[in-house]
Amino acid sequence: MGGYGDVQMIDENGVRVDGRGPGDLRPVSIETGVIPVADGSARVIWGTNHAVAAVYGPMECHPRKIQRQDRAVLDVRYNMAPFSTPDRMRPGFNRRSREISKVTADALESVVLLEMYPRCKIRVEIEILCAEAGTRCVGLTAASVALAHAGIPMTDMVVSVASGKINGVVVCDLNKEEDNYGEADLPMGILPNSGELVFLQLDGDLSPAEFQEAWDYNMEAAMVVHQIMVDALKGGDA
Amino acid sequence: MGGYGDVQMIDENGVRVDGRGPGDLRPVSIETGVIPVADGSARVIWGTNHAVAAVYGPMECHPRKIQRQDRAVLDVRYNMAPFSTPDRMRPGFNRRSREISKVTADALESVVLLEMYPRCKIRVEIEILCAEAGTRCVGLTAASVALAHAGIPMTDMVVSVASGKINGVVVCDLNKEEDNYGEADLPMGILPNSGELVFLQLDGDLSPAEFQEAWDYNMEAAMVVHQIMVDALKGGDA
Amino acid sequence: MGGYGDVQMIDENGVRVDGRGPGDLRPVSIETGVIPVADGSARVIWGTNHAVAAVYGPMECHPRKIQRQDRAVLDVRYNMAPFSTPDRMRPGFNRRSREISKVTADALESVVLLEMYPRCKIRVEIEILCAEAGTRCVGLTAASVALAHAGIPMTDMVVSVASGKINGVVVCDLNKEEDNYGEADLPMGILPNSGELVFLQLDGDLSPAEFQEAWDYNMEAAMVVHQIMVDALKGGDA
Amino acid sequence: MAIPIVPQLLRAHLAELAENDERHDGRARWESRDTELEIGILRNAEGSAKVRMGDTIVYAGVKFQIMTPYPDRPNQGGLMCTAEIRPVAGRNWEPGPPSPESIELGRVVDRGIRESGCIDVDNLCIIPGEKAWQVILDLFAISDDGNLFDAFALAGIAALKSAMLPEVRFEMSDSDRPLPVSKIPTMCSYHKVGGRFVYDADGREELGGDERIHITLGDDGHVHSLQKGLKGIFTESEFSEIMEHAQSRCKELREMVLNAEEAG
Amino acid sequence: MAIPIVPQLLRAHLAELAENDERHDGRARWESRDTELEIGILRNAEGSAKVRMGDTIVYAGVKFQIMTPYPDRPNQGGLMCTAEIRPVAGRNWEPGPPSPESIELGRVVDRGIRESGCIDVDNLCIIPGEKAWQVILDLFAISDDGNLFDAFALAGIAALKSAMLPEVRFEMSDSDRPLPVSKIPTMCSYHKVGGRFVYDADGREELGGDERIHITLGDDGHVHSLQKGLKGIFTESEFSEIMEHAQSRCKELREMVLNAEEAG
Amino acid sequence: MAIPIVPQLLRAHLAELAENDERHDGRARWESRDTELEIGILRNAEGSAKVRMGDTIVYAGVKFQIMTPYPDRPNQGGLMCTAEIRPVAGRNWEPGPPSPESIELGRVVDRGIRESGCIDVDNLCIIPGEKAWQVILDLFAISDDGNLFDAFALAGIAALKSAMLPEVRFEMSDSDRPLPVSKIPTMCSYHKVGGRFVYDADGREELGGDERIHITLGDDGHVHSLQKGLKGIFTESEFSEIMEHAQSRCKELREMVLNAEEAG
Repeated sequence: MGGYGDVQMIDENGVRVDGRGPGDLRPVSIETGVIPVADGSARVIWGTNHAVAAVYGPMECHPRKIQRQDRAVLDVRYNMAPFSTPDRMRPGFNRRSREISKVTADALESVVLLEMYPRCKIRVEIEILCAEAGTRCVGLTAASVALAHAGIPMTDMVVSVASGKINGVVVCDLNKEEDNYGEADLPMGILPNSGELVFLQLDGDLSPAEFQEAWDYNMEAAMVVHQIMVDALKGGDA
Repeated sequence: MGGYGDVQMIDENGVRVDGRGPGDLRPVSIETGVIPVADGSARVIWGTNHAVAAVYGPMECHPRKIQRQDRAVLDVRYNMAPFSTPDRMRPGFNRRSREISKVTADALESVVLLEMYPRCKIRVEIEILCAEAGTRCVGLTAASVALAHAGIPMTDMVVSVASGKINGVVVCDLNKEEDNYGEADLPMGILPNSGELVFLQLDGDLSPAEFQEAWDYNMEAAMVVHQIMVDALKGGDA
Repeated sequence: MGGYGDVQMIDENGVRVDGRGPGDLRPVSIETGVIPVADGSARVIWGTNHAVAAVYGPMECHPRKIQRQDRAVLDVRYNMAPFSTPDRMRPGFNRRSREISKVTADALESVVLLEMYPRCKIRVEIEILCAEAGTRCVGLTAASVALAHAGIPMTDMVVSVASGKINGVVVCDLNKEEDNYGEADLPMGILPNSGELVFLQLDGDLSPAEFQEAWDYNMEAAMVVHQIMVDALKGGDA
Repeated sequence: MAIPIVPQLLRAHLAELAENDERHDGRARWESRDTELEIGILRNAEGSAKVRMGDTIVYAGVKFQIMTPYPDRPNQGGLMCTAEIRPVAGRNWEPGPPSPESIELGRVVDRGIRESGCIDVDNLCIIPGEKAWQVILDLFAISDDGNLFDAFALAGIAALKSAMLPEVRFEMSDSDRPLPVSKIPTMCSYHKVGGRFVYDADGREELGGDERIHITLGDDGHVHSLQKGLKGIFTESEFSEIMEHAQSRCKELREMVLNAEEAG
Repeated sequence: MAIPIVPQLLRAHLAELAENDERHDGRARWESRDTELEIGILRNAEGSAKVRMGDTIVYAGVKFQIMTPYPDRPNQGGLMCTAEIRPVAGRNWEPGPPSPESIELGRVVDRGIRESGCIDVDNLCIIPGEKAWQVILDLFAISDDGNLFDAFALAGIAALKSAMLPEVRFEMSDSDRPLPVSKIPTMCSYHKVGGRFVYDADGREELGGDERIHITLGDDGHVHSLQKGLKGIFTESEFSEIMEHAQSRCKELREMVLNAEEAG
Repeated sequence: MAIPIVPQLLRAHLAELAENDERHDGRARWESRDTELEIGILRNAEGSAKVRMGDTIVYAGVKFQIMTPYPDRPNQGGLMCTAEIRPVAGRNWEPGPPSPESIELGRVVDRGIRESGCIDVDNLCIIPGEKAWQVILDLFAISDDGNLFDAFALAGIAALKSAMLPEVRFEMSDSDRPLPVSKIPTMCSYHKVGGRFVYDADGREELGGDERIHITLGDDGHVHSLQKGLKGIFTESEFSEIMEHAQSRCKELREMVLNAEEAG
């Protein structure tokens, strides 16, 4: 977190720079089938974030040495397009992308029934085309929808959202400015049917009480986003 | 093309900076057997360009995964030595070298009878020791001779030459200065026995009529260079 | 060698900056078993040099393609920790580390009975935690002790030490300042039981007579260090 | 891209179709797939375009950086063009360093734009010898069903045409101004399938075909860039035939760029 | 790290132990291994620490460089944290570029230290806009028997706490001064083994376990960093239980840092 | 270089020859192959040389760049030496990052030249503290039939000796001047083949041999660089014997450099 305490981002009435109240989510819309050559795909527009995800597989797993006898390998990549950020991003994997790819894979492996496809590989590709805070959550959500769209069996979908703290106030679903200048960021990956978690990070400074408040905002928001995911999957392809 | 229109490179009588007329080729000389440890090799001196090419194989193809059941794999590399240019070149493959290696391989694969050597590899190595415009043509020509010298069967040899445009005049076989400041560059890879093409690029600006003129220069020059190649192969090793 | 001839590093009585005489070794102490998860390990404190070495194996050799039918493969790495030098060292292998890894491997392969473990791999890892001249010698010595500690059979241990020349005087076991500003550095890897060599380098300027003198210093110092190695192996683990 | 081991059946099938002057998806030899162009769809890019040609979908984004002019060209800015085909775009695209195919792709598109002179680099100077704009055009495929070359070239010039120099963000002015783009070079690509060249090959035709030829033409029909790719031999008359088609199709593509509208 | 093919037997064994509330080395569920902390042991580092937790041994070293402050923060120095797990540290660690595991390790430890604000970067400015100190914390494992996260975090903050700004070596003063470290963030890591979370898992428990959770707490019990790693699902009540343990254990670790003594 | 699996027969054959004091190509133990040196053959290099020793052929090229002197040595230029053995040079050399063999090769040749002090780096200063010449010596093998070390060292010093500082091209003067090279260090390499050291081993002897020793001697017979490479054990008396040969052979090589003539 940037932690510039002196940028005012919420007024005395609890109105945030983009007009939302503390507990409000940004607008979220989801489409499936946006990548025709993929086995499953989804686009998530979340505020001005724009992410697409493609799923390929189950398919033969090579190189052989990464094959697993008892289950499929889940190969997940998160990437930001060079034009996705105000300052151009140099193409190529960096440490941040690698870490996000790993935690995203860890979250998805917790729900995908990999044992059903021994010796196979399932590829999940997440591309951020426009980034405006919370891209790891947007990407993980898009990947969940794409997996469902590809017909890959899962125990539940993962919904991911990040709440945090700005000017000492706990708020839901940080936007770019709040993420840059706020005091804490708590992204979570939630199973909407059980309320259990498969993904959790935190950066910043939260007292135990603030932590609980942010946690609860994430839980509520997850239910809202989950409904949008379900509707998109019912609605047929783009 | 650099496209500095104001550098005068040809006078009113059609005499170029190095004394040639518009349709004249630079002096070309070719030797075979210049790399004793190779299965075939050639040196081409073309103006002050200096290129050597070595051929190794047909040999066992490893790693296995690049092996082809029905034909040999042709592995072609074009490289410039660090001291080959006025400003030193940093060693290592760059995007330009990779692209030239690829188009050279594409050209040679069109003539080498790869089906005669299933599961094998043939390596073609082109090294530019001194560069003075047209090195991709010089390298491709040298590689053709080296393949013939190694006894690799081909449907025809490839002769490569680049004509272009300077100060609005179409000329044959651009030299360094003409390449830097000229307005177009048209390298072609020609099969001398049929007049067919296996390699073609163009950079710059040519009207349809100028394009035809440059094309014709290349065809004529190819016949001249072809004779020098044939003589070198008949003449015995260096 | 830096070769700043004007830094005075030895006085008229032959006393060096750290108080040693020309033929004196720095204090050396050795411990075994310092890396509990390794099959064999050693720590060498030599002056203020601090090196640890670990041995893993004999173990299965993969990737397969580096396996040898008739003997074990010895995989040796020398590395300096980023905080080992006054100016921080960037992590990652560099050309110097690669060369030292290679000459260290060459020296150890000369004594380890690799034929006893066909198709296996033995890994030797040398880490310099604090560097003060002669780290390649300290590392090679530590590796010898770690191999013995792991019970890997050898024809002899290797003892390594570097003598050199400062202000025109040949001295034993260069320290950091002497290494930086001295005129020559002669590291050797000696088999203490036969006086034979498995490792030899030299940088700088030594007349034939000076060369002999430095050689003799190394031979004498090797006998002293060898005794410390033997005592450490007898003494039980840290 | 990993090489499929046995496209032999596909080759045979395509050759049979070619004999009857047919293509596997019913198109005529010189017919393109449905082609859509949208501009202005990526908020963080200073210029952007999305092209859909059948099931091939690509994006182009323009970003700007401040550069120091080269000592020998103190009054010029720069243009850089990169093409990425990430594994999202298809089953056979793999992660890792750029493949020879994607390097060739980027370089061929780059040359077509650069050699046409459509970007006047003298116009990008801010302070001679000190500061100039560098234009960065990033081409990004998300769905590859063949002919990425033409899709990239079309998206690329459309994104440039719609780009705004971000003078506000860089605190140089209180309004942004359009990037001056003086010409609209467009590219047509031809693939030899079943022994004859066709226009706008799709993924199956690329897989079962031979060499390809890429032609970039300028506003006046001048040739700015040519590239022959892949193994294969062609004759002068084959080349004349595709050049003739390119002369008319490139004009249509130019109109499409000129008429492109901002996304809602 | 290469993935062992069959830890199934180990998993089963650990699950059986867990049913009886036991661990394979006799520890209680929330019990740590013997933990030793030494500081000041590496002569060429400006601050250093060695931590031993059972058979896990790590070093931390602090170095300083001069940096140019970022234009938007002219009065601030910087902090950089790297973690290396070289092949010396265990049979399964391999040479090569950093693995995803080691990247995650470095980033999690880095965030805990950074987000606590323990290093006052404003204090590192030398000449505003021109020169500032960059603090580099390098974490280096030589023996990995599990829970490198906690070992690195403990060694890291202890090394920073003991570090001296090398003002003599950089010819800025005639004596060095301590790096100001205002807080002592500490980390506790929990691993799900046999279906329940345990504290300070060792190598075998990591191999036969599921997900892990890393918690970094500050002096006042505030949360500065969280990370869930590996495949696995956990409930809110599981999380509450480990958070409660972390609140008390982090205090003990903080005391250990405050009481650390220089090596002979 | 890929390692040939079975050079055992070759080793046995070479050992048999060694017992009769013979070599496989008929040479005596201390005899070199035919050695040719040409200088000035590469137009774009500021100094160049080609060496042929039997079927081993290498080039050396000298280029110059402007560098900023290091702060602690404001009056000095620099010397950089690289060695490349590209796959053109033999069946077993593969593309990719430099192998440990080629790194060792470059570093050993570099040290011999550098440590002899033959390039007076103080002489390369242009403006103290601001500009100095950096000499770059690139060694490039096109045919490897053994003993690249000696071929590179010979070509390297000859290329340096023939190099001209390009003061015209860098607009610093209206004529170029020779690079001052005050000494001629030369290298002799010995390979243990069939149990005894021989001079100038060829490719087959390298393949079927053991350790090698490289000796660089200066004008006055002083030792400037030594390197033992590969697995193998040697005695003090073996070393004395090759050092004695090197003392005489290095003088001959020095004469060859001094008498080298420009290529037609």
